[in-house]
Amino acid sequence: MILPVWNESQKRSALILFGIASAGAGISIAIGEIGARFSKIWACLSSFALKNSIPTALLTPLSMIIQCSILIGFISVSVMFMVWWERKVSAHMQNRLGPMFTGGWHGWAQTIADAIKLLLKEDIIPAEANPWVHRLAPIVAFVPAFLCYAALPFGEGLISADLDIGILYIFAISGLSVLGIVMAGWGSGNKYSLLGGLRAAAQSVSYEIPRVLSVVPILMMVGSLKLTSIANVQTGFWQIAGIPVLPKWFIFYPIVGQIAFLIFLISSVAETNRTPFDIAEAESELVAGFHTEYSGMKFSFFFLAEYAYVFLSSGLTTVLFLGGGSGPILPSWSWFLLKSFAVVFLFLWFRWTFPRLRVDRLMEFTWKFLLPWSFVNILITGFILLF
Amino acid sequence: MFNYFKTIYKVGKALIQGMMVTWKSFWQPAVTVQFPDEKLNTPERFRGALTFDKETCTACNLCIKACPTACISLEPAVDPATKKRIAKVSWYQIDFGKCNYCRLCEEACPTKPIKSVRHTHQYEWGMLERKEMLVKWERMIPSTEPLTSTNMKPI
Amino acid sequence: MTPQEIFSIIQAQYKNITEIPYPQGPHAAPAHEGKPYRDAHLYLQCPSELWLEFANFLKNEEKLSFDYLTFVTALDYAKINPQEPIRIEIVYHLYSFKHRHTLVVKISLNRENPILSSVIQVWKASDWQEREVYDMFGVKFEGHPNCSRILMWEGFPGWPLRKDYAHIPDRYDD
Amino acid sequence: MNTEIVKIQGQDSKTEEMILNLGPQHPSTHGVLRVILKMDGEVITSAQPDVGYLHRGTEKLAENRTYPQMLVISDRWDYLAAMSNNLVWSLAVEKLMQIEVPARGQILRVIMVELNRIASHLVFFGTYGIDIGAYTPFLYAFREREKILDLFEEVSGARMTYNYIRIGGVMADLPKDWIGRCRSFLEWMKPRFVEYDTLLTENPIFQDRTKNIGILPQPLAISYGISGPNLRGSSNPFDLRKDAPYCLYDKFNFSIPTGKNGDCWDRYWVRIEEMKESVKIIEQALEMLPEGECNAKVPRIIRPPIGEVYAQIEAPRGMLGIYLVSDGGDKPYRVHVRPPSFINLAVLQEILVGMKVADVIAILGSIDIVLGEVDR
Repeated sequence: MILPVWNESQKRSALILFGIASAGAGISIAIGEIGARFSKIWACLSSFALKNSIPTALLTPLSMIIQCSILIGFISVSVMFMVWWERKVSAHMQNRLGPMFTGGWHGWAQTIADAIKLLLKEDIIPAEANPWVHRLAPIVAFVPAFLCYAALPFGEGLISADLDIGILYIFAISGLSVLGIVMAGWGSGNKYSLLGGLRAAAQSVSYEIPRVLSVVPILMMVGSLKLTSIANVQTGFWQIAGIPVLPKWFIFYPIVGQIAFLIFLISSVAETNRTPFDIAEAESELVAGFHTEYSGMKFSFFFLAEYAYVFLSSGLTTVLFLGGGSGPILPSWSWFLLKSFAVVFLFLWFRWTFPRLRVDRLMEFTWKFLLPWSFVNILITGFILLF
Repeated sequence: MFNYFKTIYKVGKALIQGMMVTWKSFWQPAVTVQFPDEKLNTPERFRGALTFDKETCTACNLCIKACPTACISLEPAVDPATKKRIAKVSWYQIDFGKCNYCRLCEEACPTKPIKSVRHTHQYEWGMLERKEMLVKWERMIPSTEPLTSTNMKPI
Repeated sequence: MTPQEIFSIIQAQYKNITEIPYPQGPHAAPAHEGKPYRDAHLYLQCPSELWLEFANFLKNEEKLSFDYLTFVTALDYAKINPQEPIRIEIVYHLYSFKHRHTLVVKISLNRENPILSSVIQVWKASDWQEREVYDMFGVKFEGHPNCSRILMWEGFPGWPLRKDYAHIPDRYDD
Repeated sequence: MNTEIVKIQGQDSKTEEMILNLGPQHPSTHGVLRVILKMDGEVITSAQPDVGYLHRGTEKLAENRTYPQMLVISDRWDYLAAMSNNLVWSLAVEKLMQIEVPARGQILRVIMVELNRIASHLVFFGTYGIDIGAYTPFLYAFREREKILDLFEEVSGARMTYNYIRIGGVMADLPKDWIGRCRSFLEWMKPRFVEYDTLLTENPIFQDRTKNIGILPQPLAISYGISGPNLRGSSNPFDLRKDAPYCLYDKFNFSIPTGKNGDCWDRYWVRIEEMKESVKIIEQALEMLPEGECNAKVPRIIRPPIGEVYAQIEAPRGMLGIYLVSDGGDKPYRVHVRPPSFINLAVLQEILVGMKVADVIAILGSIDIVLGEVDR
């Protein structure tokens, strides 16, 4: 691929991009050590408390508060970045520039400006709407996303709640977000959002099953639901005559890995209501689907929820299939971020290339194609595990 | 059974090809012109806002007859001494709220070599009230300093 | 098929459908010295009560098979000149895909309460176009499912395209 | 939720039927069109388009405008293909006055109308992508359309309302190296068609959304008076450029693409193929552009003789016709515009019944209407 001839501004921005990437790598190595002690917060806190006799009862809430604030900080920063990144990626895919003015180089502060704008916007509750359902819907849509981040391993030792039923917990809690969307649909009292809400409910329910079933072969191989143990199984490399050929990621398992990866990817795209499955807020049919009547802060909550789920799904894909956190030089958590943002780029790429499926074709696709194939996948893993 | 897998393969290949198109244009330089900083140059025949040259106009009313939306109005000048109409114009007004920018007035204007009502290359023009759309050129005979239009910058 | 052949087939069937002659020389109006012009198709004048039956005949007749209604429009001859009688004229322009020939049928109605039978059963294209003629000229079409205004809003007073239509000044006239 | 409870005849169980207003402010009705949909769940039971929001009364305006002034009004009918509107008005008046336009003027007109057809079909391609959910084709289509509009800006001075084709010829001859730029545009356009085909035409999701949806059988299309790409989509190769050639179209060889079973995909495919044919026509026209005068001798005040004329051309949306009656004065006595979009839209109320909401948008988009022409 010959390098396309770039004009002056492209060369300058490529240089700046390279600078930021190398600075980021340098800082990450420096912080790496502090990060490693993330899960040992409990231990260093208790040693600190013992020294100057703070009552131990105070410790658990304190460490929880610290971990929650770190997680909230991470989610909001990553969502801010992803919103800006989506606008830039979609712009360049369509031969245009995307935000360029706010905040200097390539409009990096665009999302912050949007967030402030949304905060200042008036919060309208339509007359027909049922006020309480209308107000609660964004909260119910966003909170499960935030809960699931607790069980996501960001790297060795970087997990705030290392549950041994990690996957089950994440799938169960993320299923709750559908409730928020249906409440938003019915709550805003307008026909379009009602249609959008009902469609979203039908879609999420029917895509939950193939998503869970596609993960079953991995559980069969690893033998435990613990996310960290799944990640650890995938460290190391397959050697053929001593040369490390392929990393031991699940995606490279002969047939099983690829099928499971594809089904999981497709159904998590559908789970987060993104094209080609975004029938819930289909611009051309239902104006804006379930969040037509939302404005100001409530709308930004829905926006936040959507991108939080996108990062959650791509984080899960990294942990389950791409060996989250295992990699040669860089510390584990920067590997995790790199892989997750690669999968997020895949989500964005889908969105700006594919048209939208019709409602009943979408249901048919899941019940008649994804589901049977995930059963077949489990069957094949069964055979492989026998021999 | 065989063509079941063939369709899956065809569908997959077509989807991937579609993604290659967006991937290729992801690396191509963008086509947008950042308007306030970079501006496209308007071609020679560009039909921008109208301008009027009050010295050469002979008040022959041809442009009023040619205009489809009748947005031009003028009044011929009267020589104060002899009280007879002279081939000059006393005031000339264009209502830009109705103007279609269709160039029929410029084609109808008989003045040589430069037409007295013609299109300029100016397209950046905003106004706050409807009154500002009525642009009036006055040509008082006794006054000395040249009068330009009320709000129109001389081009 | 040439206009004469079409006319002979029609003449065999319907006696009182006459052919409209080529327009004569300049009337009182200061016409351009050029000869009056008309397209080289067959122009027929049809009485209004015979029109629905004639339309079915035009469509189903094997040799004619006018299956395509190009357009329907109306003209208001209120005061053009002494020769033209005062009337509203409905123009049907027909085309046949099979024989590739065209035909124009004109029907005159009086201006007080023009009524004509609708040909929506024969050509569905006339559905909206007849509603537009009603909207603009006030010609009532019997047998039309909902002969209501299509371009103007329901409460619009008067028939805009009639020559004697006086515009009632509203808030848009500055 | 105030859904009107409408009983469906012959059904004892009380089923609620939702009345949904699609438009007039709706992202995918291509302008101010309102369709009143009666729906049972997601399936449409009856659809009734409501037009007239953009009615400017061109036929009334025509009664007190001279013949050249009407050209300016004709730009505003189908504002995506203003050259075709100018052409049909000039052809009608020239037929009435029996004026013969020199060959160079006619070939210039063919080039401009075909370029305008590509620009209009590009807008269709872009907005149809958005209707089905893909946003990127819209940006690619408008990147190409900008190049065409720059060509028009150089030749006529305006980007949308050209007023370029005049009675008796064209406004002015081509600027210096316009032909070179036009050729480079054609070279740029050819590989773009390959890109469009991979992006949308062969995209399985797009085909799944448009194949066998909104099937328009040929007899129904003929009885509704459908014309243009919609009629050719239902396998009837009727194209005025071939059947009733005007302005030297018989000198070019180009083929007429026709669809097989008249569904949304066929109508879409016919328009994409038509763009490729138009590129061929423009190339041949640029080669055979003769030298010499491009305008006929036309009197300053145009007073056509008494009589009536019906001129029609193949506009991008169908058969655009002008029925002009003149009483010898300098203003037309009666003008009727045969608007292809207005007549094509009427078939909506029949093929929408039984479809889903998502298909309503796909079918409405595939008929490709422009509200400026529907309401005149």
